[in-house]
Amino acid sequence: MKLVTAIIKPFKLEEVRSALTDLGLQGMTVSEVKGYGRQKGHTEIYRGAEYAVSFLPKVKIEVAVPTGSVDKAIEAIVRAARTGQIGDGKIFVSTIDHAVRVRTGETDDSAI
Amino acid sequence: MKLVTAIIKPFKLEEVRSALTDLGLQGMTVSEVKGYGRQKGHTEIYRGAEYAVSFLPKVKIEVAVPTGSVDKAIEAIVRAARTGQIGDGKIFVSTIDHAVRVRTGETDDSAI
Amino acid sequence: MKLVTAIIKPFKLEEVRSALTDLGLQGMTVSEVKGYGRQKGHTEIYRGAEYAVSFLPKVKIEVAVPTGSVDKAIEAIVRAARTGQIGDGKIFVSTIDHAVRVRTGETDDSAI
Amino acid sequence: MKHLKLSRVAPLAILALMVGLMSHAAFAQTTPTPPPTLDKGDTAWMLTSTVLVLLMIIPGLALFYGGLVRTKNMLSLLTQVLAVTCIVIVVWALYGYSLAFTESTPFIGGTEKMFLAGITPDSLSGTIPEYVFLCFQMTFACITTALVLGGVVERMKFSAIFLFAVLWPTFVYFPIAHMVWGSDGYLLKLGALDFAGGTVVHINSGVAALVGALIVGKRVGFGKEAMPPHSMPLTMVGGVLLWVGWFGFNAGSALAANGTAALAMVNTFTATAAAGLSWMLLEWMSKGKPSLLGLVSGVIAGLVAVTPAAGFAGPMGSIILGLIAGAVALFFCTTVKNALGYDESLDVFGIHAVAGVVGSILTGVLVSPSLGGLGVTDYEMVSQVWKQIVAVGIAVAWSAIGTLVILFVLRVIVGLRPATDHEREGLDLVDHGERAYNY
Amino acid sequence: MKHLKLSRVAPLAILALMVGLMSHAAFAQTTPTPPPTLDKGDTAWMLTSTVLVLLMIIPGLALFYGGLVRTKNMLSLLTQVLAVTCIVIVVWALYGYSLAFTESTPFIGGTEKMFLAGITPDSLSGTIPEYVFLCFQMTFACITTALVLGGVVERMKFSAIFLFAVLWPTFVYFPIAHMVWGSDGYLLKLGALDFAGGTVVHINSGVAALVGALIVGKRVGFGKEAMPPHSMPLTMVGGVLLWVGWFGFNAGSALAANGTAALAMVNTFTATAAAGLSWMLLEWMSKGKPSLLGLVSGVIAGLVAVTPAAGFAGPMGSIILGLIAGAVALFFCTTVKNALGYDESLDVFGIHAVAGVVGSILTGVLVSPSLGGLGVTDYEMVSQVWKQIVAVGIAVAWSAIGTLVILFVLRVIVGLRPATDHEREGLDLVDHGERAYNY
Amino acid sequence: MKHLKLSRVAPLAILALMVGLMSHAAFAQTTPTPPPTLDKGDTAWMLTSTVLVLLMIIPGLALFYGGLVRTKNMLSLLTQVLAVTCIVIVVWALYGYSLAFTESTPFIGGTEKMFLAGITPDSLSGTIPEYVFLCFQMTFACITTALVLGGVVERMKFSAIFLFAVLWPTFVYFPIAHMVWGSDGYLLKLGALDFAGGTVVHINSGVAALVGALIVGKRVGFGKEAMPPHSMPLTMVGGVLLWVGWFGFNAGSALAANGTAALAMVNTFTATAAAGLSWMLLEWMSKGKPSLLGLVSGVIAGLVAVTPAAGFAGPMGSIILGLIAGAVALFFCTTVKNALGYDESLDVFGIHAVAGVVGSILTGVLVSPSLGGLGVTDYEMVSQVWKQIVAVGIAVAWSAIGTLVILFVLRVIVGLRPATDHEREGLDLVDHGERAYNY
Ligand SMILES: Nc1ncnc2c1ncn2[C@@H]1O[C@H](COP(=O)(O)OP(=O)(O)O)[C@@H](O)[C@H]1O
Ligand SMILES: Nc1ncnc2c1ncn2[C@@H]1O[C@H](COP(=O)(O)OP(=O)(O)O)[C@@H](O)[C@H]1O
Ligand SMILES: Nc1ncnc2c1ncn2[C@@H]1O[C@H](COP(=O)(O)OP(=O)(O)O)[C@@H](O)[C@H]1O
Repeated sequence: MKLVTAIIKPFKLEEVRSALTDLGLQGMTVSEVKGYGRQKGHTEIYRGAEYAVSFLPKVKIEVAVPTGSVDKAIEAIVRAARTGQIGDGKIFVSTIDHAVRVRTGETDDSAI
Repeated sequence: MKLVTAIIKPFKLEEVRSALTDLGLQGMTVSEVKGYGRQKGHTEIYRGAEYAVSFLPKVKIEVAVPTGSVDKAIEAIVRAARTGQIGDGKIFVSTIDHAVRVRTGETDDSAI
Repeated sequence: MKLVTAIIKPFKLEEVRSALTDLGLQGMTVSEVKGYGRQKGHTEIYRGAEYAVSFLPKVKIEVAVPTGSVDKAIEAIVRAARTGQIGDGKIFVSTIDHAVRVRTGETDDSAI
Repeated sequence: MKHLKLSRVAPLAILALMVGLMSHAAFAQTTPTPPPTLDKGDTAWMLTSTVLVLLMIIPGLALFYGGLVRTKNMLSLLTQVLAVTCIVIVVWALYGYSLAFTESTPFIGGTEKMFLAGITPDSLSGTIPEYVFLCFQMTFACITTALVLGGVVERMKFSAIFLFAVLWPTFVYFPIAHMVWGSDGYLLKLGALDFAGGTVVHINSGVAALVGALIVGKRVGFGKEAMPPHSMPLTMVGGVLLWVGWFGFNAGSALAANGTAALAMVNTFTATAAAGLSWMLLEWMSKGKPSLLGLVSGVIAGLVAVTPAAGFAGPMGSIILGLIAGAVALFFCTTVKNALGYDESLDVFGIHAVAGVVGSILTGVLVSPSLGGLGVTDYEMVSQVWKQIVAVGIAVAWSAIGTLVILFVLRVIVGLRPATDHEREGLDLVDHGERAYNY
Repeated sequence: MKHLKLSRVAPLAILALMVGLMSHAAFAQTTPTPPPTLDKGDTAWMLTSTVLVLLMIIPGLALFYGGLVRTKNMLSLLTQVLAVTCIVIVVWALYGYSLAFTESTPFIGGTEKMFLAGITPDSLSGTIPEYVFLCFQMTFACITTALVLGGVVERMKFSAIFLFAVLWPTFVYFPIAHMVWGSDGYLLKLGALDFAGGTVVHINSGVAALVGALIVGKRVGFGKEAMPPHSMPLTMVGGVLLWVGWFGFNAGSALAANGTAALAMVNTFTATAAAGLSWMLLEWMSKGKPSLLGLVSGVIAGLVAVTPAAGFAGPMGSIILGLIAGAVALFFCTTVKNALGYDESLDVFGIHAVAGVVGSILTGVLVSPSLGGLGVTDYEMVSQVWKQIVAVGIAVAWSAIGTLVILFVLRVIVGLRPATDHEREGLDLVDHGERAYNY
Repeated sequence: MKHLKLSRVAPLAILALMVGLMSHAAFAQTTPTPPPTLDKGDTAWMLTSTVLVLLMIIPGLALFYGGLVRTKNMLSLLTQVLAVTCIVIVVWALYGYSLAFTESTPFIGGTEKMFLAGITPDSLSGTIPEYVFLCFQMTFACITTALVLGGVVERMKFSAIFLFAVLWPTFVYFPIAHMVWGSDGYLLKLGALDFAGGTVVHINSGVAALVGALIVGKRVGFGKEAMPPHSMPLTMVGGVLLWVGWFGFNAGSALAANGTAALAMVNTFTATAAAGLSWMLLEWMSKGKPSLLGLVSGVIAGLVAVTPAAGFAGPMGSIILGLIAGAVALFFCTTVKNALGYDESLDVFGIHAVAGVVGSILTGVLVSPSLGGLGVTDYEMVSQVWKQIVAVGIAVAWSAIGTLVILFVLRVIVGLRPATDHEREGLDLVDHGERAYNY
């Protein structure tokens, strides 16, 4: 079982969500994050003071998938989230040792 | 050392926190997230426009624990967070290679 | 490839960011979280009602680094984030199996 | 469970009834006296005052209350306040004004001005157009009804609130307003003093809110979960808009732009400021920190307390009144309320009823010329204070019983509370299908 | 693409032109009659009314609109409303007042009062200082221009909006205001009724907003992405401040503190409350939930509809008017708009133009003494309604054509829209380099 | 460290003292002249004006300032503004009005009206009740004191602010108000012009804020951490409510509903709009983007600048005044302030003092009938401008020295700053035990 974590542009969330559900992945968890990377930020001016804002709003999607589904999940995310412009984001895959569904106590692949 | 990540219903946070501290786990990190899963969302209407809101507010708890404490941590979370209704959430366990306490530089089990 | 996750005091974010970029790490993802730990919270009073607020605002930094850079990343974070006072935070290191840059499809070390 | 709730409320109702039965109260208020010509200065001020009282409700009260609830019920609260305002306006125009302000019986007016029949732009009420007078009084009916909501926020179904906004004014507010302000009103003739509506508005709504809180019951999670205000800035803005608008309420109750209005204005400054400081300083001393919510609550307590006294007391008497009102309301909202353990969520009783009673009774004292007050004919302190107490008693009794009956009827017809799950999800989504914020 | 847009708008323009050409309209409004002395009561009320209309715009309209846009465009919207207000004030003082209110031609005034020449503190307009009259009218020009913004929010460059705020009043608002309110205005002499500016302000701005929405085009992502209001509390606050300020707008249009102002006040309560309830209840029945946005939208629709009628109809007629206006505007903003599929983002057309037309036409009916209205000399319902329709037609035509031409000119000079990427990032950062919130 | 701070402030104090010693200033303001009868139109307007000035402070100023601070100090700022208002109200009623407005010495009034002794609802001040006059003036004392807070936000202990709100009015505001407005005031007799309080309110508070900023020192992290406004929408709302309320401030300073009030109103529109546009356009040209904060700041600068001129200049002169004031204040708040590097956090000096000086001096020019002004007896431009400069000098000197002394006293008694850790955590939790937002 793997955890696929994707950091994407916020306005792509809806497309990525539906790409994942099209794959039959029925769950995911999303958070609002701020990203720093090659994509440059902007400058804000308040009266005299100029601030360089280097963090940009991004959305982080975490989806636990059976190991066998990792590749198509990645592919689906890339396809849905890509604009081709800098700042499109990253996907990280890591290993989940164990999963539990709180409601039923089911574990591992049947928990997700 | 393991990282136990639990996604739960927001109003259960306080109960889960005290269940964990009762186990002697003295630290955790919490974030507000939005979850997508079997639990259905709702529809919002603004003048003519109807929006299906599929993400629901959830809370993510991350707690680093010595490997030996994983099972009782899971058990405590499940007991405190369960309502028996759909959307109660998930627990994922993954491996931490290394941990550091910033203040003292202590590492691994003594850092958490 | 490793994921270094640091939970720090919010006002240290800027210093940690520049310490990391000084190392040549060009990307990171940041989220606002609430932390529970040894550092005690505070009490809020609203008319008659007193609430013990046990969670404190923290910032979580996630940075994916090539395995060889983990140690200097940790060191840089510790140096920048340390105030020596309780609540300075934690660093957790875990393993990333795989990374993808959405824009180009590049993978692993060249993706980050 | 129904049984349980009944038993909890019964003592209150009985007490109220007893007070009501034994009382012979009297009110004297600045009702319109009828000189025949329109005064444009008075009219200008009363148009303005009417707008100011509306500002108290929307957005004033809506924000004051709204900031104190949790995010998930913010929109519901705002909807309730605005809907109640709209409903009471229509009801007032259809029959409320007639029931409150035409002559008929000592307890309720007649039907001759239903649908505002017979009133034209030339009709006068004193020196101002009757249309202005009835609009001014309309806003009083609106705010009183809206105030009651504070006792039952975050847990009462919108359908029940909708009907409540029709029934409560009809059976509680209009009769009390008639008794106090109608020219043949039962209480008017007996000589208790209530300059701008301490009894009709504040004691009345405060008691109704308490009854509501007891009948509807506690919020799910009350006492276990933290329920801090979701936005103190909005509460502060709402609270100070109440103050700003209250000059229409109090100085407007002179129904003229004259020295009495001026006196009401200065008292509405001094009593309010003193009460705000009183609450804040006592809190500072007792809890270690002066809170914004305490300061704002004190300000409201001062406004409430000075309402019956505004045109009778002097500015220094008002400072004293404010200091006392702030202290008493603080004591009530913290110590007493915590001891009793009910969930009268936004302290309408603790502030409006409690400070209202303090103000009503002390009006009988502070009107004394020896204390800088204006005096009234044949003034005698003990008897005046007794009249004040009697008037308070009648208002408490009528409001408590009326509200009780209405809520039991509503529980039968539409039910009062949403399902626990719905309450937990929040009324914004459940009742209205919208969220307050989408940042 | 340009071609496409033209073809989309052409039918509307042609229709409007035809209506315009065939019409002979007439307006009668409470313009200042010239008795020679200053009345301080009237002056006090008109000073207050002017302040109230300003309150409608800032912060009223700014918040009402601002709450409805997405977070990333909140600051841009606020800037636009405030900048437009400032620009129109200056333009009004430089030449707008002269063009609107001096005698010259039936369609546009003269230049004799450019730079407010010749006016002194002693100059009177009726019983009030001319300075007050021109300030009161200034706020009308400001709000009308600001209202138009609601059609093009979140996607029009600030530079284009800046210039629009100079050109649109000059070529659209001042002429229409002159025709309706100028003592030699074309429409004034023909007898249509418009108490406080239903045609000049609401129909005019609503039509211009629709034209704007069509010419500027849909927001990126419209129909695909959810675009819920980012802060319903701010929208509610803005909406109710519109109501509060509207008493200056409507009762102030009596230009005196008298019975007519009082009538306008009571109608501005009853029609508004009825329209709010009408929208909310119909929505409750049809969609299952009564929404706050619906309630507030109904309130605005009621305010708009009662604007032309405020000094003519009776309070019960106004309730009927409100019920109808709420229902029609709801139907338009949901069913009709969804069917047509354009992105007239904040429903300025759907509320202001639609309810404005309802109000303008029904004013011809409700003025009837048999319906509780005040009547006008030689009143005859059918002919009066026809005059109302004609006046509406002219306003629609002038506004549509004028706005169309101005937008085409602006598209050539500075362009109307930001780059898609910029629009996606949000106008706050792109146009103004600031963010609304930094929590 | 104490030493260091002293040395930083010494030059300013000395400069101020010198200016003070060499000057012989004169002020003429619309003080109440005593005709014997009450005018209800005037009274209606002055009741309204008083409410409008209160609206400027709460919620106006509170939100304008509050939006600009960081989230963690929002509640603290709101508490400070409201508490200061309450304190000054009480102090004013106890002895402030007497010290400012009874005859005694040229520099400070007497004690005969302490506790408002001898004033009744029948007492008149000109054509209005004295109670109204003293309430109107009370709000001026409140806002001036609250304005000073802008210099020291986010880093001054609440206990120090609490005491400041008693001492500063007593030793700085009341004397200056007496000199300028007291019938035997030193400056009143000498002929400088100040219609609505440019010197007493704006220059005075601006200078005090600068002294405060220098003495209290920079915020922790100033210049290193970004400190953007936490809510520009609240700042915008607060700023425009200042504008809305300022009509009470300026047009109310006519103390009557007459042509002078009308003139003040039109000027308060034109100068303000021009200044807003001036700041915004210059910023657009120089920085590439027109910001909302710039527009709002320009609006405030315009309001400040027109305050002394409102009843003297003509509307076109006011436009010029606004253009200049916006430009000068922009230059000061960006270029000059950045060069000097102090943390006068919310630019009270940069806007209120700077634009106040511009307005005060140019009032001497714009009053000229040849420039559309009203003129004054024996007007001669050079000498009038000199009088204006002298008056400014005295106000600057008195305010700087008085504030300096008070802050040193407070530092000794209670200390001025919280611990660094506390400041970092935010004053909301540390001083008040509450958080502003719990979304
Ligand atoms: N090393 C990293 N660790 C964690 N997150 C990263 C890392 N590098 C980039 N990110 C995230 O990915 C986002 C996009 O990265 P960026 O370098 O701007 O563009 P791109 O992915 O197109 O190269 C960043 O905003 C940040 O949130
Ligand atoms: N595959 C997944 N990956 C990550 N998070 C998930 C996944 N499936 C569910 N979740 C999270 O768990 C929450 C609850 O899941 P849901 O399917 O609604 O109910 P239940 O856990 O009772 O089956 C979701 O809202 C989401 O946040
Ligand atoms: N076991 C843990 N798992 C996850 N996060 C933790 C854990 N312990 C502490 N933290 C995080 O680290 C923060 C700092 O911890 P704390 O115990 O207060 O101070 P210190 O790190 O100085 O010992 C906490 O607020 C919390 O966010």
